[in-house]
Amino acid sequence: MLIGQKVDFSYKGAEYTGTFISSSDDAITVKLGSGYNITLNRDSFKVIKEYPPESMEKDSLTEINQECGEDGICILTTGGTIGSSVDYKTGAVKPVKDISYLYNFVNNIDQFKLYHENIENMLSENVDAGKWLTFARKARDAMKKGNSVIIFHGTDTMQYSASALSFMFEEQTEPVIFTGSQRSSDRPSSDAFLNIEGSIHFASMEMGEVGISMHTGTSDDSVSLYRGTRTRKMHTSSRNAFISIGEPCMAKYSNGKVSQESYIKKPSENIVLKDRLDENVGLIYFYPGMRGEDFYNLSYNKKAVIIMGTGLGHVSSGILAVIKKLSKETAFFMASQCIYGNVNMNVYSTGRDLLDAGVIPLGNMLAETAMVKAMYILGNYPDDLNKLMKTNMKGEIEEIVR
Amino acid sequence: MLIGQKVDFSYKGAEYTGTFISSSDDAITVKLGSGYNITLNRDSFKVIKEYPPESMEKDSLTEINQECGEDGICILTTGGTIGSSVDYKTGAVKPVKDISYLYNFVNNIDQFKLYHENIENMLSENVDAGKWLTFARKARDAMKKGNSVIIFHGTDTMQYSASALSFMFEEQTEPVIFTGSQRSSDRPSSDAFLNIEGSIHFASMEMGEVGISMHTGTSDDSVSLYRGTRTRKMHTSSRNAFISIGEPCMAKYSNGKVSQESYIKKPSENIVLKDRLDENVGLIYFYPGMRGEDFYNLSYNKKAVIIMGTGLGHVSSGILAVIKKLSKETAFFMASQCIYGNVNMNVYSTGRDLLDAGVIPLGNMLAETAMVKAMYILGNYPDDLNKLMKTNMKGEIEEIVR
Amino acid sequence: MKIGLEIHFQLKGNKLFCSCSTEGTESGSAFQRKLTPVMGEMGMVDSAVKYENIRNREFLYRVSSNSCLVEKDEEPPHPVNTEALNTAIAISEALNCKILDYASFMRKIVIDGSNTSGFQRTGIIGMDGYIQTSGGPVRISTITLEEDACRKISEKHGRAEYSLDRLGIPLIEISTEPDIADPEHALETAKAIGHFVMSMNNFRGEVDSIRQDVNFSMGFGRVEIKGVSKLSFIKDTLDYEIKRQESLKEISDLFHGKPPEIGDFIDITDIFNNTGSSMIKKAITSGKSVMCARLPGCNHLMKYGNYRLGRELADVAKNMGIGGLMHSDEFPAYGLTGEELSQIYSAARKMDEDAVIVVIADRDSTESLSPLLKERMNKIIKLDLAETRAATTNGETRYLRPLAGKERMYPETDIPLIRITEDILENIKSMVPKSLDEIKKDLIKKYKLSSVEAESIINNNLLSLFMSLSDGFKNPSLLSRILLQVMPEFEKKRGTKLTQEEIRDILGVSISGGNIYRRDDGIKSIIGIARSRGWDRNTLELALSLYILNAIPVSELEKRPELVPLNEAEIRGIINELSEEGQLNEKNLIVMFRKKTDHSFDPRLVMRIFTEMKKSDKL
Amino acid sequence: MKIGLEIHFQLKGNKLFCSCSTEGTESGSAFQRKLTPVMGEMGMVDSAVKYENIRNREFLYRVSSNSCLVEKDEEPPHPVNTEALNTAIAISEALNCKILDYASFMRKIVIDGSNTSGFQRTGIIGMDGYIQTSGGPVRISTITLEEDACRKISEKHGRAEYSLDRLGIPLIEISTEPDIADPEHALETAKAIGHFVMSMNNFRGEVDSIRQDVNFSMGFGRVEIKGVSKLSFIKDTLDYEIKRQESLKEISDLFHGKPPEIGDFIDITDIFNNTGSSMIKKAITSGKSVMCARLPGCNHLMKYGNYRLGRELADVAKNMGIGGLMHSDEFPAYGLTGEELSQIYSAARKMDEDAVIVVIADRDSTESLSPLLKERMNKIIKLDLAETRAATTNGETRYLRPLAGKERMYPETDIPLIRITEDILENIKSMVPKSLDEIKKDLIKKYKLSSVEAESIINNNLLSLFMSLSDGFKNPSLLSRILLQVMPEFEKKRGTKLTQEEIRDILGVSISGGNIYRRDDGIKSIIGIARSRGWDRNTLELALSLYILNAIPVSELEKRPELVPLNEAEIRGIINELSEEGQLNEKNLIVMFRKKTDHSFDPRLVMRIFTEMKKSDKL
Repeated sequence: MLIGQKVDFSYKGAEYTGTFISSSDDAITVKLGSGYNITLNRDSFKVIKEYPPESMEKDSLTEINQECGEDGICILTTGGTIGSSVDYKTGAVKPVKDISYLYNFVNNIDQFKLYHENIENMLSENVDAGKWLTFARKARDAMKKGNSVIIFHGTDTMQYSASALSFMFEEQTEPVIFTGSQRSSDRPSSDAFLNIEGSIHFASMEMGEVGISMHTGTSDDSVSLYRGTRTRKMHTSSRNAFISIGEPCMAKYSNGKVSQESYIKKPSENIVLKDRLDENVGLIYFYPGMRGEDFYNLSYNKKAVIIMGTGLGHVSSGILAVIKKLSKETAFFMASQCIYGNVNMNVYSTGRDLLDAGVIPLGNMLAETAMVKAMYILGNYPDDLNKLMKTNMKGEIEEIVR
Repeated sequence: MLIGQKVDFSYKGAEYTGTFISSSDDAITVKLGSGYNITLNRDSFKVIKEYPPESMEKDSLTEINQECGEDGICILTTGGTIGSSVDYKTGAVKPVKDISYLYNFVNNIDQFKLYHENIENMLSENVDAGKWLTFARKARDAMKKGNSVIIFHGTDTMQYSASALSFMFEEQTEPVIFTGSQRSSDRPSSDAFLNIEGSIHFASMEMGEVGISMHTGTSDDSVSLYRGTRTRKMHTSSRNAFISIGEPCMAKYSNGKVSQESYIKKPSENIVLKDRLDENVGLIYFYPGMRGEDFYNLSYNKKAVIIMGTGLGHVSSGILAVIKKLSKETAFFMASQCIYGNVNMNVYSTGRDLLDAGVIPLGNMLAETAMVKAMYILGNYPDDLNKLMKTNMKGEIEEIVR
Repeated sequence: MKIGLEIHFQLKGNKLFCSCSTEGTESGSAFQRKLTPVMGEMGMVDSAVKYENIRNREFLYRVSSNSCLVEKDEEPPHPVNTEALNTAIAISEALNCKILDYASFMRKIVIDGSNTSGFQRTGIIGMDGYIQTSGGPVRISTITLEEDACRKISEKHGRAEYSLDRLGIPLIEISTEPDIADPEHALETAKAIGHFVMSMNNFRGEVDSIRQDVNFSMGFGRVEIKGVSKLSFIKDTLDYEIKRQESLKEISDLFHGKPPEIGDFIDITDIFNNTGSSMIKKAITSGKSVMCARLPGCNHLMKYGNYRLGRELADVAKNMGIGGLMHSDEFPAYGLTGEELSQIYSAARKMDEDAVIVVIADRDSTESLSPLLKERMNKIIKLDLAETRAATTNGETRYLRPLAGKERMYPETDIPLIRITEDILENIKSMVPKSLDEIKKDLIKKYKLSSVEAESIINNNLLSLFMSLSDGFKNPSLLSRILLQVMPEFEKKRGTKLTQEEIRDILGVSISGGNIYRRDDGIKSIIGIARSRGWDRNTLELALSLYILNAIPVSELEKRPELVPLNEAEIRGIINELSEEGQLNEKNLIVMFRKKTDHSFDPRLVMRIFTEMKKSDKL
Repeated sequence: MKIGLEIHFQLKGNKLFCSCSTEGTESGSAFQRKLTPVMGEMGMVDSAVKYENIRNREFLYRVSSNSCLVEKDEEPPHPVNTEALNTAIAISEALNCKILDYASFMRKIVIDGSNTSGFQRTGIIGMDGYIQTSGGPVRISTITLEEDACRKISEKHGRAEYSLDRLGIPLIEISTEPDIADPEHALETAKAIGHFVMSMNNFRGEVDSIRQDVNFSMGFGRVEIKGVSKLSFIKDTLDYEIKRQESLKEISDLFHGKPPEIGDFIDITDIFNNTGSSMIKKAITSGKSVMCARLPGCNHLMKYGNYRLGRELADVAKNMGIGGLMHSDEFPAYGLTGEELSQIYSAARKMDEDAVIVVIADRDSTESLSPLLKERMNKIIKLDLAETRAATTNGETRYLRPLAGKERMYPETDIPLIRITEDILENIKSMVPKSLDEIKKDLIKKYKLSSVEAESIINNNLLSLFMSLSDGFKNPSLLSRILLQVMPEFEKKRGTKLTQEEIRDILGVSISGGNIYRRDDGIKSIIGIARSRGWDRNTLELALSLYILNAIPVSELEKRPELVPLNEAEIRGIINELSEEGQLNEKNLIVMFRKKTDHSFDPRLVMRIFTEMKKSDKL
C-alpha cells in the first residue's frame, strides 16, 4: 500500500473503506471517510481491495524557492515550527510550501514588498555555528540588494542564533528580525500570523540591529521586538515565552502601529560581516557537589568556557582549584544561573578568589549570549578575548539595571 | 605589627597615628583616628613607633554554641551572608557570635522560645550532599525535641539544600524553614531581620514541609514562604531574588500576621528521615553546537544525568546519538533551560526520538531540584528511579500550571 | 423517514487533557485571541476577503478556576485522562461496538472561537455497535471521546466572549446510523442510550451535561437539528419538523414547484411620518427605514392554518441581525392603522392573492437581505430542505445555517497513540453498564421486587439511589415503596421535590451533616432509630412524615409519643370511641381511625381488632 | 577664634558607583524600607527600646529616572566612576595634598534613611594639603570622594520620604584644619577653594551643588554649622554666631555662671476661656493646653538688645515639634490683652526681674520639654556651647542637635582597592586646576591684559567664558572690554542679565541655534560678520547693541545702513550741521555727534576732522 492509497479492509468482522496513512511494525493507520484516522493492529487488519493510487504531487523545495529581489523585505526560512505545516493527509510535518498564506493576514500587506527564500529546513536544536554562518551570509546577500531581513527560525535556539548574527554583523544597513512561533502555523490559533505581522513592521523600521519578534503576552494583540543579545526563551510553550532580561523590549507592534520602547541603533552606511566563529567554547552549569574531574574534562582544551555559577558568580572551592589549574590555557568567564542581575565577584571571598584565578565576570550578559560571543571573538579578535568579552559591543551588557 | 595594634607612621614626609589593619605583599592598611582606613604602598609607609598591643578577644565558635532545648524554635546556622558579620576593626567577615541581635527586632519576640545552634560556617557554594546530611540530621534532632527548625543558609545554593531536605524528610513533625539574606546582616539595610522575623512566624505554623523564607518584594513589608522543591534564585542580588516557579508562594508574612496562599502539608505523626544520597548524578546544560564527546564525558559512568534541554526538552541529533549509546548504563532525565513551563517530548520529532532513546521527561520539575531528587532516589529507591522521578513526591511537580 | 441521533454527554472528574477539575468558577482575568483559517481548512469559504473577515473576529476568553495553560492553548495537551478513556471503552462495550486497537486523537477544525486551539480534539474509541430497541436494533456508527468546547457568554460587535470552564471537559459522542423509524422510536432509542450514559459513575449529571443532535430526513434532504436539550423534547422536535416539512410540501405543491418571485423592496418610510406605532416611530428616529416587498400568490401562506412561510423567511432576517420581518398574514398588528396598511399594500401593489413583507432596518441590510430571501424561497419551493437547524427550548426548530461542509481533520500529533491492551479491556469489564433488561432482571431476582416495581424504579431514574440504599435497608420492598410512593406523596404535600441527595441523606444509615433541616445536626439517621426501636412500616412512615413535613429534628424523633405504636387496648378504646360517634364499617375504619389519632398504628391490627370486636359484638 | 571649613561639591556626569546619570526626574514608583541599627553601630543610643523606635521608622523612597538597583540597595556598587576619582585626585593635587597610594572606600553608618544602604560610601583621596590665603596657608586635612545622599521630600508621622535622584552623585569633601582666623578670612578661604572647585569641567553647577559646613570655636566649645548654602553667607553666618556667643557670654557673666532655675510649668488654660486671640482659641479647641513657667532674673534677656535667650530655648521646643515658645520680652503680642498678661504673670509669680515663657502644646509634650529647657539653660550659662547648628537661609544659625558621636566606619568590602598609579597621576596632570595667581599671570602674559582686567575677569567669574571665546576672538583686549564693560552696560539697559551661555552664543564664532532671539535662526555670527566686513570696534559694538537691545536678527545686520561707518565727507557734513546749531567744542563733540547720527563712526576720526576743520577755520 502506498500512502494516500484508497483501500477496502476488514476489522473484527466488519468491512470499511479508508485511505492508507502509515504503518509501523505492529500497527496500521488508515483515514476513514469521516476524516478520522484509526490505528489498528497489523494482524487484525485485512486488506480486501486496493484501489489504484492517485498520482502524488512531487514535494520539492527547490521548485518553490525564489531569490530575493531588491528594496523589499526578504524572508529567509530556516525551519522550525513557524516554517512547517502538517500534511493533512498523512499528519507528517513538512516545510511550508507557499509561504504567502502565512502573511496573507497581515494588515496593509500591500504596502510591503516581500520576497521569500527557503535556505534551510531544520529543527532549531540542530542549528550550530556552521548554520549561523549560512544564515548570516544569506542575510548579507539580501541586505546588499537593499532588503531588510526576516528569518523564520525555530524558537528553541532562536536566542543563540540572534546573538550570533548580532555579533557577526558589526555593521548592517537594514534590520534583521528573527521570528518564530510557539503554536505551529498549521493551527488556527497559531501565534505565527501575528508574529510575522509584527516582524514585517519591525523590518520596516530604521534599524541597524538584530532583533527577535514574538508575542508580548498571551493575547493576540501585541508583538514585541527584543534585542538579539538580551533575550531568553523563558517558557517552554507559551506565546510570550520570549522576554528581554533586565531591560524593556526595543519596540512594540499593536493594531498596525509600531512604538519604540527603548534605544534602537540606526542603520550603518555599510555592511560589515565578520563570518568567522571558533567553536571551541564551552558552557558549564555549576551545581552543588559538582565533581572537579567533570569540570576539568569539560574545560580541558577549550579556548573559552562560560561558567553559569551560583548567585553573584560563584563555584565551590573544588571547582576553583580546577580553574586555577587550567586558567593558563583556557579563558574562564562567569555568568550567573540566576539569569537576572549582575555578576559581582568583589563581594564574597569566593568571587575574589575566582577573580584572582583569572575568571572574568560578565556583568549581566546572558550565559548563552556569552557562549556565542566567545565564539565570535575567538574567531575574529582572539588576542583581545578578555577585554572584548567585558566590553558592551551589541547591547549584550545592560549598563543600568533597574 | 599585630592586627589592631596602634602605630605612629610617616607617609610622604608627614606623620600620622593609626591602627594596623592588614597588609599584603605591596600594601599596608591602617585605620586613622577619623575611622577611615587608608592603604599605602609598603615602601612609602614607615613605622615610627609601635604601641603595645591591646589584648584581643579570643574568637571561638564552640563557646557560643548552645544546644536546642524543647518545644521551641531551633535556629541552626550554617554560614552564608545571614550568619556572618563584618569585624568593624578589620573589615573581615566572620560568623555572627551573638545571634540574638539578629532577632532582637522581631515583633512580639517574647512569644517565641528560640534556641540557637551553630552547626557549620561556610559559603553555600561549598555545600554538598555531605552537608545536606548534616543539616538534615541536626534538624531531625531538633524536631525530636519538639522544635520547629529554622536554618540560616547562604542564598547561593539554598534552593538545592531545601530540595534535598524536602525529599529526605519523608515525614516530619515540624516545619523546616530555610532563610538567608541578600544584604549582609551587618548592614542597617539588611533584609536578614525581616526574613528572620518571617521565618519565625512561618516556623510556628502547622506545617510538615520544608520551605524558604525570603523577601516578597524590594520593600521591607512582606516575607514569602516558598516551597523547598519549587523555588529558584532568579536574581543575583535583589531582596526578592527567590520565587516559586509556576505556582504561588505557600504563605506570606506581613505586619505580624501570616496568611496562607496555597496548599501546605500538615505535620506527620512521626519523623522519617531517609539520609542516604547517591552523588553520582550529573546536570548538563545543552547548547547549540555542544560536542558529543563533552556530553559523553560528563555522562559516562553517572547513574543519572539531568539534561537542561532547549524548549520543550530537546537536544541536537549529535547529543541524541550519545544518549542512545549510554542509556543502558545511565538514566537520562529531561528538564528545560526555559525554567518556566512543562517539558513535553511528544510534540516534535526530536522529543519523540529522545523518548524512544529512554529519556524521561520531568514535566515542570526544576532541573536543580531534579538533580537533588535523583541523588535521593538513587540513595534509597534505586530500583524505582524512573518511576519515582516522574512521581510528584514533594510538590516538585506542579500538576496544574496556570 | 430516516432518523439518526448523536448523543453527547459530559464526564465529571478531571478534564480530558489536563489535571484541571471539570468543575470551576470564573476567576476574573481574561485574554483575547484571533483565529486564522489555515490553508485549505475553510471548506467552502475561500476568498481572501472572507479570510480577512474571520481574521478580524475577536475572541475574549474568561479564565476560570478550572483551567490551566492547556485550556489557554499555551501548552500541549497532557496525556489523556485514563478514567475518561476507560468510560468511553466501557460505553462502547455496552453498545456492542468494536473497540479500536488504539485510541488516536484528531484535530477537528472549529474556527468559531469555541476552542482556543481552533480545533476540537476527538478520537474514535468504538465503531459498529448497536442497541436493541422495540423496533429492532439501531446501529451505532461510532463512539468518540472528545473535549467539550468553551461556554459562550456573549457575542456582540464582532467579539465573542467565552468562558474556559467547560473547555476540555471529557465528552463522549454516540452516533447512530439513521435506523430510527419515527419520533417515538427516536425517543425510545435516546432513552435507551441515556440509560447507559447515566449508569456511569462519572457521568457529570449537571444541567446541559447531555446534548442531543438529531438527523432527520423524510425525502426532502437531510436536516441536522442541533442541541435538543431534553430527552422528552426529541419527539416534540421531530413532530414539529415533520409537520413543518409537510406544510412546506403542500406550499410547494401549490406553486407546482415554481417559486414566486419576491418583489424588490420599496422604501415606505414616508407613510409613517405621523404613525401611532411607537415601535416604528422609534426605529425611524434611530435612522432605520421601513421597506416592503410583495410576495405574489403567498396570501394566507405566511401564517395561516399549518402554513408558516413567514417564519421561514423571518429566520433568514434574524440570522442577519434584522430583528423583525412582518407580513400581511399578521396584519393588522404592531399598532398599524387600516389607513397605513392600505398605503403599504398600495405601495407594494398587493393583489388579493399576494402577501406583503415589511422590514424595518437600515437600507443596506435590507438590500443584502433581499437575495437571501429569494434564495430561501427557491429552496423551499423546490423542496431542497437540507440544512442545519437549531432545536428551540419549546420543542420547535429554526433555521441556523446551511449544512456544513465536510469536517476538516488532521492528526493530533501532540498526543501519542494509546494502545488499548487486553489488560485495559479486562479492567474495564466491571465498568461496562448493563442493559435495562438485564438490570430489571437483576432487580427482580436479587430484591424480589415485582416486575412493575423494578420498571418503575428504572423509569423514574431511581436505580442508583435504590442500589446505594439497598445495603443499609434490610427490606428492599419497603425501600421500593418508600421511594416510589411515600416520598412522592410527601413531595406533593410539601410542594417541592427532594433531590436524590436529600433522599439519600434522609434514608441513609448515617446522616453525615448534609441534612435538609439545618438545625438538626445529630448524626443518627431515621432508619437507624427505626431499626433500633424495631419500628414497623407505619411508624417509620409516620417518622418520615414528621421529619419531612413537620421539620421535627431526628434527635427528637425518638422521644415523640406518636411514634410509640398504639397497643391493643388503646386501639380498642379508639374503636369504641369511633363506634359511639357513628357509623363505622370495614371500609371507613382505617380512615376514621387515622383521623382520631396522631399515633402510629398497625392498620392490620386495627382491622383485626375491629373484626374481633364486631364478631364478639362488643361494638 | 578657630574656624574650619568643610566644603562639599557635586560632580556631574555619572553617579559614583553606577552608570546612572547625575541628572534625572522622578519616575513615580516607590518602595518602602526600614533600617536596623546593627550591633554596636549606634554610638550612644544603646537600649533595646531605642532600637525598637528606630526600627519602626519607615522610609519611603521615590524611584527616579536616574537610579538603578544600586541606588535601591539591590545590587553591590559598580566600580568607582573613574572621572570622579580623577577629579578628586586633581583637586587634591591642586590643594597640595599627598595623594594616597590607593583609593579605598569606607561605609559611614547613617540611619536617618538618607542612604538606602544605611551608610554612605566615602574614601580619602588626598591628605595634608594647604591653600594659600592672604592670612597665610590654611591646611587641608583631607579630601574625600563620597556618594551624595537621597534628597528628602517630606517627613511626617514617623515616615520620611526621599527621592533617589540625588543618591550616589559624586561628592568631593574638602576639609580644612581650623586655621582660619576670622569670618573675612573664612570667606576668602572658601572662595579660594571654590575657585578650584568651579574650575573643574565636571563641577555640577546646579543649585545646592556646593554645600559648606563651618566649624567654629571662640573658646566656648566647638560649633558645627551645617549647610551654609552660599559662599557669601559664610561671613554673615560666622558674624551672627560670634555675636550670639558673645551675647551668651554676657548673659553667663550676669549670672556669674550660675544658671537660673526655670520654674515648673503651670497650666493657665483657664485664663483664656474667653480670649480674643484666635491663635490661642484655636489651639485650646484642638485640645492643647497653655502653660507658663517663670525664668528668675531673665527679664530683658529673652529678647532685648543683643540678648536672644528666648530663641535659644525656642529652638529646643521647635526640635520637639512644639511650634511656639512665647516669652515676656515679646509681650504684649499675639493678641493678648493686658488683663490676660497680668493673669499670666501672676500665675507664674513673675517679679520684675523675671521673665516668663508661655508654651501652647499638649501637656505631655510640655512636660517632656521642661527638663530639656533646664539642661539647655545650664549649658548656656556654663558656656558649654559645643553643638551642631544649622545655617539658615538668612545668614543666621539655629540649634540642631548635640554634636554627633564619633562616626562608625567600616570598610566597603564590595569595592576593591584602586591603586593610584603613576600613569593615573600623569594623566590627570592636565586636569589639575591652576591657582588664581597662576591664572592671573597667564592672562596677563598670554593675552596682554592689564592686571586690573585680569583680576576683573577672575573676580567676575568670567574666566571660562573668556577662555572659550578667546580663540575665535583675535583681539583679546576687545573681548575683555566687551565682557567687562559693553555687555554689563547692555544688561543694565535691558534690565535683565544675560547668562554666560547666551553671551557665549552671541559672541561665539558660529551661532548654533541657541540664540537669545528665537526668530533669528541664521547660523552666521555677529563676530563672523564683523570679521568679514572688517568692522571696527565701534561698528561691532553698535551691531551688538542692535542685536541685544533692538532685537535685530543677525541675518539683517549686514544690511543695516547704520553699520556702514561714516566717511570723512559725511562726518564733515554732520560737524558743519552741529556747528551751525550752536556751541561745539572738543569736550562735547562726540556726545553731540552721537546724538546727530545712528550710524557707526570712529570717534577718533571725528575728533581729527573737527580739529582739522577748526584749524583750517572751516567752522
